[in-house]
Amino acid sequence: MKRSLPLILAFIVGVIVLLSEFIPHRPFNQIVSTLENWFMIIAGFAILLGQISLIRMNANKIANRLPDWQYHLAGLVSFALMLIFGLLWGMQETPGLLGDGSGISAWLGAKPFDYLFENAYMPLSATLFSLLAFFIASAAYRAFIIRSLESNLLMITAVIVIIGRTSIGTMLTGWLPESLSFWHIPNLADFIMEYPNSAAQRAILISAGLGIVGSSLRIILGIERSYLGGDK
Amino acid sequence: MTLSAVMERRIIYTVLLIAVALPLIFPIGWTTEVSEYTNIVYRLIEETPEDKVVIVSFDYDPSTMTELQPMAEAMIEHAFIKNQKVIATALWPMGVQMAEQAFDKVLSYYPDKQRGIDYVNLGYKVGGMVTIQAMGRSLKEVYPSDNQNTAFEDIPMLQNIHRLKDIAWISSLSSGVPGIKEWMMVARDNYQVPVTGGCTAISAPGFFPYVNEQRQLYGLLGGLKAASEYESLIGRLGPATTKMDAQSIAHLLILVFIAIGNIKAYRSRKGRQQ
Amino acid sequence: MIHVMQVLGIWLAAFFTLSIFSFLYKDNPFYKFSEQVFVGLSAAYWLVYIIYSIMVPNLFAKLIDDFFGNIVLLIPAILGLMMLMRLHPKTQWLSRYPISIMIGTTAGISMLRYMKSDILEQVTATMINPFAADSTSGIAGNLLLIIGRITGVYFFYFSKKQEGIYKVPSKIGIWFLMVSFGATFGYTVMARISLLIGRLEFLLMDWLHIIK
Amino acid sequence: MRLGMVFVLLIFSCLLCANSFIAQDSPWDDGRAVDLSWELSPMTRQVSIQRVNEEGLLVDVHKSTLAKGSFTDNNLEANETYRYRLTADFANDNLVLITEATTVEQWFAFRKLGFLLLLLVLSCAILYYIHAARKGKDFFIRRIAGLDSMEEAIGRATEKGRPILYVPGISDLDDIQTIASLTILSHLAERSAEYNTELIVPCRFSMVLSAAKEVVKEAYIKAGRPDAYKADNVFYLTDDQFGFVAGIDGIMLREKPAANFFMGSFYAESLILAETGFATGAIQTAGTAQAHQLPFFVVSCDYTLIGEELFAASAYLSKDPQQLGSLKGHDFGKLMVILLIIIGVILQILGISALKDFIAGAAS
Repeated sequence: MKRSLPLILAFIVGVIVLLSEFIPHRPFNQIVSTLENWFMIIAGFAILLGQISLIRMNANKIANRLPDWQYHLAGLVSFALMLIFGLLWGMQETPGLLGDGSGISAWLGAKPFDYLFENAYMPLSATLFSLLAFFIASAAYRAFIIRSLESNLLMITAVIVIIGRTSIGTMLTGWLPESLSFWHIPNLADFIMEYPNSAAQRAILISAGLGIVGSSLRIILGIERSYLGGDK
Repeated sequence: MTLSAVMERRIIYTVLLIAVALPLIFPIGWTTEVSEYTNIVYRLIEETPEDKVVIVSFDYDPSTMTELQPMAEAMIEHAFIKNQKVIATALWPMGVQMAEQAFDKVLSYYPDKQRGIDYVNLGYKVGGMVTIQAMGRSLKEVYPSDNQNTAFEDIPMLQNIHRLKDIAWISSLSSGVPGIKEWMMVARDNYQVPVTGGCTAISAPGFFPYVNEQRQLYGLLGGLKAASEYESLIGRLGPATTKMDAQSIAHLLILVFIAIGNIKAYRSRKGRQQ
Repeated sequence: MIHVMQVLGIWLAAFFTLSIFSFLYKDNPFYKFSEQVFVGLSAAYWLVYIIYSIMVPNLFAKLIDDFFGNIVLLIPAILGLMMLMRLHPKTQWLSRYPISIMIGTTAGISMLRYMKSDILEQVTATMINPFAADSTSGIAGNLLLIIGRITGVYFFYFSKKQEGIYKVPSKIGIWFLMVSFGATFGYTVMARISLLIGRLEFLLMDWLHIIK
Repeated sequence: MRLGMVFVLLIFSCLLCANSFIAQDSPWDDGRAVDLSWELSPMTRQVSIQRVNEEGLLVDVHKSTLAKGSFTDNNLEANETYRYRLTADFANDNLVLITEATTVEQWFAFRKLGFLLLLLVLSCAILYYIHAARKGKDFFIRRIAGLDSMEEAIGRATEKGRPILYVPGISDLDDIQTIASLTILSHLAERSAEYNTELIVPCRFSMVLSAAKEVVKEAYIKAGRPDAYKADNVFYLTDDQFGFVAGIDGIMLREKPAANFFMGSFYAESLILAETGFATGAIQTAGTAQAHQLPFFVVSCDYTLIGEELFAASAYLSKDPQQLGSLKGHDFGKLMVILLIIIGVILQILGISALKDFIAGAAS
């Protein structure tokens, strides 16, 4: 019972969603948005699970003085600060438990939560994201090597598109006559993006789509149940 | 000489960092081929007579500032060069600050331009398309005052401006909805005011079809590259050009890395064969 | 005071920016500190964000406003509480109900969405007359589009050993995949460099005032 | 001269044709839209359409400058009658036309018939093959290179006494890729339990955390090593995309896992993970159906499961007849797609677009 009832539930919900696509009549037409709304609410409760896991893990490391425990303490403190600030004075236009905190905003220039967001969270996030600029360079250096036909194709198209995207491409082949304009590097890059690239991308989409349709079908029918734990 | 993989990576990172930072500090000003889309925008502003009043709408927030702010600055500067008077509006709440920043920047080149006479910031209004529709009937009703709380009728440059029809051109710098499309659908299609503008490189392909025979959009600046083209047209070595320089250098550098990687691989293969 | 706090904020942001960059050299105390602060701050950020933007408007405000009119919202609320029962080993099994409902929903929606937009729409987008293009390069492109898609899909055909004649289309499929990977890689370089430019602008302009 | 004649004729015939304004219930929908269409004299300068609301007032719904056009009025109530008024301005006078329509709520979206049929064909094929596999029919699957590495990776980790890192993507449970990833995780956890190698699973979402814990625990029980299961090795980091990545980077640098697995849905962070992992010298296997991120995995990882290979993986690993059958069903789908494309292209060349329209109508 503990096992089969969840599977039956998944089946019923799945079938209702499928039906609702083809039945425009009430109540079916509202079902999907209702379920999506429920999904958000359930996930909203569930986020606490993660936070508790996070606190427990960090507390554990600190209590047992595991290596680097000081940093985990810093993490826990920043978690607590951000949470308390958010709950007490709210974020942006939303007031918190203590109202809008106009006094503290006047002193800080923003709500404490927003101040931390702006000056700590944002730069951390943006800088981590910007590491990609370095990694894309090191990956290109290492991987774009003439080896086999496949890796050559990878490298050559990458080089053409890299050149074609900036003014360098225009400078290099701008002198080509009109009749050869196809070979002008920016044009060539556009051609690659538009045809062979999109052909392969779509092929990936189509086959992965089939995989997703098949997996979904197996889930609805209760054949695929590993998400509940175990295989069988 | 062989370097460890760790050292190699560190060299790559350092060189890239310097290569991107240098052109930002010491701009080069590489000129690019100007696309037709940019040229159309330029000609529209260039050919508008003096003393006409125009609208630049700031329909974005800081997340797309890198691309759109240089466009705003360049367009305002161009309007100032041609002695046109600029109204700033915003369909996005954060657009008001973006407009203030853009004016501050351009005023540093043209200190004699005055608020109320040469430019005004009317601020943000909620509602998107409906608001534009209402501006078509009466600007004053939508904006009883500017963002400094000066009443509409007390602003000298707005004395003869009543509705959208009195505006020479509208430029929307747009990173989503509401934005350039809404301006086009109402101001251009209903009131026949030329609408132009700019958007991010990612969304540009979706708007290019509107730059057609009917001039639904009067040209379009798509992304940083177009912004740098525009700067070169008005002869300003501005932020978009320096950023584009940094881009070009970084691209070149990556090509150099690929070449070095191949030379290294070729050598080690040869070494193994021997 | 505001001014002092703003300057402090910029220095804080600069400190975190440099700490993350330092990771490129090697792991170090600054990165370790920033990493943990980042994890902590962001976890709390999303918790607060979800409380204010989902839980309050979609659930609590509605229930407080009109309890009986929104009584159906008690269902997700109860399911959400059942999720939390995981915390206790004895009641852990209860969380299977909300999970299975959510996965059932997901499966239904994905099945429809992917069938529609990733299969049918892509198939119809390929049903073109390749010779209708007005230039030679257009016709060549259209032919490539069709061949690439067919061989690309065939590459993923699992129930045949790819030997002899069956290897040919699959090989062509790989070529297309490789061209596409190279193109996507090259196309992304610009966007990634922009991110770095953004950070350097912050450091050089807002923090150090080297550029105006 | 000829052109002039044609023009005069054209104007004449248009003057003859009556101005028309038609409102009709939008077919096969939830009864909340009305299709309006009009055809007026070419002299028309402006057309404006208004709807009569429940208080009897006129509300603007559409404006146009076209003499012939159509518009769909959305967001109405089902099973109600709506009255519309069209005002056309001509050069020197104007015209008012009035019409009405009743919205009808339907029980079947007929235009999606093609969609339904193809979905049914595909589902039946998958079910048929699953059934056949259950009956004991043996299906062949070709080698998937990325998966042969799994044993190698676990072996290497065991040898070095270092852990294995498994990242189940950065999407929540509402992405089928995450679920496919959990299925692969279940096999990997079982193997690592057998080899007694530590397995670290950081999760971005609480729901994924819940499911992953369950999956890993079951796998250890199945391998007969429930004592080796460490609950703290499956943990949550943060809901934030880059915060999560920062955390994983830290783990890779400090725990130095000998093998990294990135399976599931990944976005921009794919390259940050793969390059950091490469720098720590781990043997790396990635798999995603996110077409835009594949290049970065292909370039930086030792093995990559491309697109559908991610979904085929669990069938390949488990040799479970039901999953093999399902995979065979997907292959049937691929043949169907290839065939449809070929027929569609041939028909298009011949100038027939019926098949395309039938499927496209279904997809709209």
